[in-house]
Amino acid sequence: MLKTVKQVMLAGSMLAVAMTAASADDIVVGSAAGITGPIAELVAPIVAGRELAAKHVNEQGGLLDGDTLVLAHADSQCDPTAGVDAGNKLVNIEQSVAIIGASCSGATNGMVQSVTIPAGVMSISDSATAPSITELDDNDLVFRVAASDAYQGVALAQLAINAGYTKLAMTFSNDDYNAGIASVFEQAFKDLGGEITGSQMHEPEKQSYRSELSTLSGGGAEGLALFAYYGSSGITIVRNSLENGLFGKFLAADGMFDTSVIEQIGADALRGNIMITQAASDDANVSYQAYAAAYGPAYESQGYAASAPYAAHGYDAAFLVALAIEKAGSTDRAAMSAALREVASGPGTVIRPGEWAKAKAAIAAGEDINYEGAVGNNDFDANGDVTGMFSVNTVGDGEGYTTDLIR
Amino acid sequence: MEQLYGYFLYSLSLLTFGGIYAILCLGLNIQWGFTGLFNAGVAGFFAIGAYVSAILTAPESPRHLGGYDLPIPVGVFIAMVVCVPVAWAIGRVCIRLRSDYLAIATLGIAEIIRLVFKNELWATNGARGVSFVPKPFEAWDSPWDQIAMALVVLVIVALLYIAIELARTSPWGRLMAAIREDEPAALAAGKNVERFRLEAFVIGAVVMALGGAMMAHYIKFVDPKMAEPLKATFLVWVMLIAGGSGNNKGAILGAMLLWFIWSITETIAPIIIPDSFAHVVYPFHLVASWFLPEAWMATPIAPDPVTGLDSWDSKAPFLRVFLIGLALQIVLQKFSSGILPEQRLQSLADTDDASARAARSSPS
Amino acid sequence: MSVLELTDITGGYGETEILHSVSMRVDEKEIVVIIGPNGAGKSTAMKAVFGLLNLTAGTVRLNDKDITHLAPEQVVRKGVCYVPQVGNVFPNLSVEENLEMGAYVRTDDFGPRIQEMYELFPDLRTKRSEAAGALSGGQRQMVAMAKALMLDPKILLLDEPTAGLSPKYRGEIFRVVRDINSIGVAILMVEQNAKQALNIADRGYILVDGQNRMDDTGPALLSNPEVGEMFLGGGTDKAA
Amino acid sequence: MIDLLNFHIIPGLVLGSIYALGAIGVSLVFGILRFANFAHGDTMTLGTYITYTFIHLTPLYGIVALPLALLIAVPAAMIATGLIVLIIDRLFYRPFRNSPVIIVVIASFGMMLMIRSSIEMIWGPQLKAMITGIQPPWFFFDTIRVLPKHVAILIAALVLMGIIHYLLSHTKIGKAMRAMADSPDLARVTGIDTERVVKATWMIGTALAVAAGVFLALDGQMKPLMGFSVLLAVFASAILGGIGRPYGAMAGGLVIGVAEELSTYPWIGDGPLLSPGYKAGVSFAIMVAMLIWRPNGLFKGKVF
Repeated sequence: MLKTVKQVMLAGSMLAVAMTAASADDIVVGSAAGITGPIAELVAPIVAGRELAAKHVNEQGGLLDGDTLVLAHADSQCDPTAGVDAGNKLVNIEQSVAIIGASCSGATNGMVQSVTIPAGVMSISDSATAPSITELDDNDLVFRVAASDAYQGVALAQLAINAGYTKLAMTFSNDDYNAGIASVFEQAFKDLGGEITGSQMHEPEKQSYRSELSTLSGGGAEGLALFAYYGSSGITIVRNSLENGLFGKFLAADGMFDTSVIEQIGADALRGNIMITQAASDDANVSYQAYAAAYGPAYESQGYAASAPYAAHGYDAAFLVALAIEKAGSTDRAAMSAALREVASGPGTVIRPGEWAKAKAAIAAGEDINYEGAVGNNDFDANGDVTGMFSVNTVGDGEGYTTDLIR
Repeated sequence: MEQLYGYFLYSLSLLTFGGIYAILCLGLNIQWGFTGLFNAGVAGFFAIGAYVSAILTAPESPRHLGGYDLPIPVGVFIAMVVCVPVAWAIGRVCIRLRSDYLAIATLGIAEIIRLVFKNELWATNGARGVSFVPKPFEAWDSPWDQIAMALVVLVIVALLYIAIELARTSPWGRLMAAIREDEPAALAAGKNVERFRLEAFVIGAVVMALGGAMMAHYIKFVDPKMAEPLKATFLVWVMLIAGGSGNNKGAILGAMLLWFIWSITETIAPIIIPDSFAHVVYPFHLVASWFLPEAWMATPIAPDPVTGLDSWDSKAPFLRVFLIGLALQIVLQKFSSGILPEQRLQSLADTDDASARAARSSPS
Repeated sequence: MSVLELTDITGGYGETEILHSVSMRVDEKEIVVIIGPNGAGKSTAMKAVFGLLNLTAGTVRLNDKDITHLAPEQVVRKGVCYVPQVGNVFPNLSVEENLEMGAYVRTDDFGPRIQEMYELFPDLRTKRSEAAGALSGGQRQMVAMAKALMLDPKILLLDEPTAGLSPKYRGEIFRVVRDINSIGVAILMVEQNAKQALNIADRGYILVDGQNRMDDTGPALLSNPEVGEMFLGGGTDKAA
Repeated sequence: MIDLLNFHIIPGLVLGSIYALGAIGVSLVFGILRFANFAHGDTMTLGTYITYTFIHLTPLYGIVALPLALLIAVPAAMIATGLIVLIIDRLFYRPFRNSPVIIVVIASFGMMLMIRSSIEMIWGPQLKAMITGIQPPWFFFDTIRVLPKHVAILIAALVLMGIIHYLLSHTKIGKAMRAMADSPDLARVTGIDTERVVKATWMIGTALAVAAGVFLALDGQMKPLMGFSVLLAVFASAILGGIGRPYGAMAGGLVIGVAEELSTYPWIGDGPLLSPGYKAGVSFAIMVAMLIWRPNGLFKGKVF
């Protein structure tokens, strides 16, 4: 028993060390992400995006009086329980000024409802897209830079019609993200006069989807609308379809947007056969390029591509939080959300990814600023959502994606 | 000061989570610790409790069944009641299975229950979950809302503890212990063993449903991920075994301690992996990189040249999971019957054992 | 000279002490029988030889060498074979495979030994490729003994070899035990059928409540009135 | 009707043979060490990643084609993974040989977390592919289409099962394994070196797990959770065949694999019989039903 007491005390003293880790000159922003768990491969590049923004801030003069922006990471595991636990730690132990995340809609739902809204801490998610987050009674504390599924689903449906599809089969992974966007797409595509020949939910992480695809292919569809994370089931479905000649054409949303799709399937098989939507910016070429030029060299060696799903969102979310702190001029949690709205929307000096020094100078000079992010203009609506523009990504002549903005 | 206040609030959340897990552990203790039923389907009853109470109390939504707007205690109570027939039916068909078969059967049934909640969109909104679940005292000002929530959970734990302790020393509990120790003897004594075990199974399941309902109200959200076996079944087992199965204090201690470790290691992990670790590994990696193609290593171990980020930082969460596994192994090896081992009922050890021995050896 | 000697054995399973300072010995080519009431620790004493017990005191010596703390497989290598009361064959292995397992520690060619066993137990030759679990109780007992004899042991331990068998097979088993003994194998057996066992025994031990009560030659015990009252008359006495 | 063969039965057999290889390992460990090894799925993953490393570590991949590289790398990975598992057994399972089953089960659960997080630390969480690109199927009689890799997997699985059969029925160690599965106590007093049998069990079970993992990676993709995601189906296969019975496990795996795929065939009308969301539930339902009605597995009586 004495031994146990000693062990507990040891753990306690380690905790004390942990709690004093942040020094006085650090400004802590919480970063909740599903680092372990079912979409770990998806989350790693997003967290890298957040880190990149923090690095830009710290290299170009830091926050306020040269303070360092420190991201405190907590693992929300893509699970509401873990999300609440992560939120609690970030809000109470780390004393985060604001929180970025969480990754999955479920974890975000739990975290914001149970922790951050009651505590009055602003949160800004970079990848939670579920429509239910829009409806939260959040005292203007919950934001997201990822467009709600409600927007992207419609954009993809419009794209499909424009590309001449009238009959599509549809399959979606049964998780919080893909089930949401699929239902929006289905409705929008029907409203636009299209026909869904068959719609099937599938369980992620299975080894083969040949039987589901064979059933779906029976209805004479011209292509497959595929809503899945590339890692959980997306690549397997594309491969099963192509190998067996079940479907040759695919429409997908940003859960599929990753270079590993091309790496694993091969550009030749996909050329002209796949369209993937992704949130994009008005001035896609300028802002996104600025971000990508910094992200690529920093993380490609770790196997993360700048175009990885939501990596750019991660960057924007972290950068926006930094701007909000700078604008508010303090680390007062209550001032964050108003400041965020000010820096995110025009009018004002346009700030692009990487331009922290410029932004800091402008704020110091009392100018209004308008952050035009890597993934969009980030003008938040009343619910804290962004409408977002979308790009369509196809496999062109080269070995990578060719990106065009949807107008 | 603010920092101290933060610790205080965090400790409330530790207590609340730990308390909810303690409820689950006590439920499992009734089944395993006292009756010897290897139920690996805690998640199933957890899910029933969480979903039923959430749907009954959440405001109306077009996405799922609901709009009943019942008060929280009523929702929780009905959730427990709903669990009775389900647990009874499962127990009825499974209870006579040998221990590990029972475990695998209940594990499978819990997965089927989870799949039902995940696939029946009309009722549960599927993978997108049930939002806006009310939380007790949420209208109160901080920190009173959180204090009240923690207290409610702890009071439930205390009441359960008392009730189970009373039951354990009652004739019913003594009989249960006798059945676990020596089923043939109990059978020979004319007891309806299967009925008693079924009763214990159902009571344990109802307690688990209570735990699930409390979790739903605390998180204010339910989705099928919460009922995955890793967290809702295995973690509870680990807590009970580490704490000491058969001992209610052990069950509570195990839940609190393990949740504490589970939660706090995240804050500690980056500290116990010193930054210099990467520099220790770096030379080896450098030498290896002269011989090996880069492709086989996922991540360079060296600090990233551009960001200066120590890429081991990004590995801390995985190391944390590793440490949890290791801590579990150490607890198992140091305390093989749990930190607080079972206290055998003294009278039982004296009299019942002797009669059990006699009953066993008489027909020769 | 004694083949096997147990001196002041004290111990049991886990914390429970079952044997209290039990001593006994088996000399070369002897048949020794242990009898006693239920729960007296007869089988437990046998298991002590095999290191299957938690011993707190006492020694087990084989040919004057201490084997108290050897693992079961090492005891087997020293030439002691043991036939438990129940579960004494591998039910899903064929008869021949059971015999092969009996010879597991042998590294030489044991083919001839298998043939010898078929001669000792002719019934088994016809059943050689059948699963042992499918045989009758008496045949199983023979497989178990043949399996134990595969090593050509110095001493064979038999735990209630006739329990649950019909009278016909019971006699058969006692005959086989004598046959085995006659080829030079010492035998230590626990028996419920005290009368028949003492009939073939050179010596016998009576254990009660985990303690030595009495020991003498077989015939002497058979004619002892106290023993007759306790075990040879009307069934078993319940040690109340 | 040909769709039934092409898209349900053949993929079902491939999946089933993967389950079967995993289930043999689970079954052997259960039979001889008497516990349900929750770390078995992650052992599959570990073996796959080690195979991957061996392929890329050596100049194999560049010089010889993938099939040949696999022929060299897989056996090497089987040995390497087997040795790791032996160390794990020595450190984390052996102390509990005489403890209640539940303790070892919980230990294997801890091991599952440790193996998985080690994989994530060493290789990272990113997806990897054993095989890239699209493989065109072979056609037979113009209608039956089979992927070359599926043919390879099925043949390799059959060969492995043949080897296992030979091991168990014709070698001394194999017979000793069966003996110990029958009755561990009797095996000890018969003089069987039980620790050696345990080591053989781990090596054989792990070797099959590595093969199963590599096949899984060939047919799908490599990620740290790949093994865990089939673990319950593997358990179901082991149960279906009667746990502790390797031959049953082989049959059980095939039945579960095919049943999962058939459950989504449009038997009635145009839609799948069962929503594919419930596909994973099929194996559990079969497993529970078997436990309740035929707890000794499909093949009553004969164990081996």
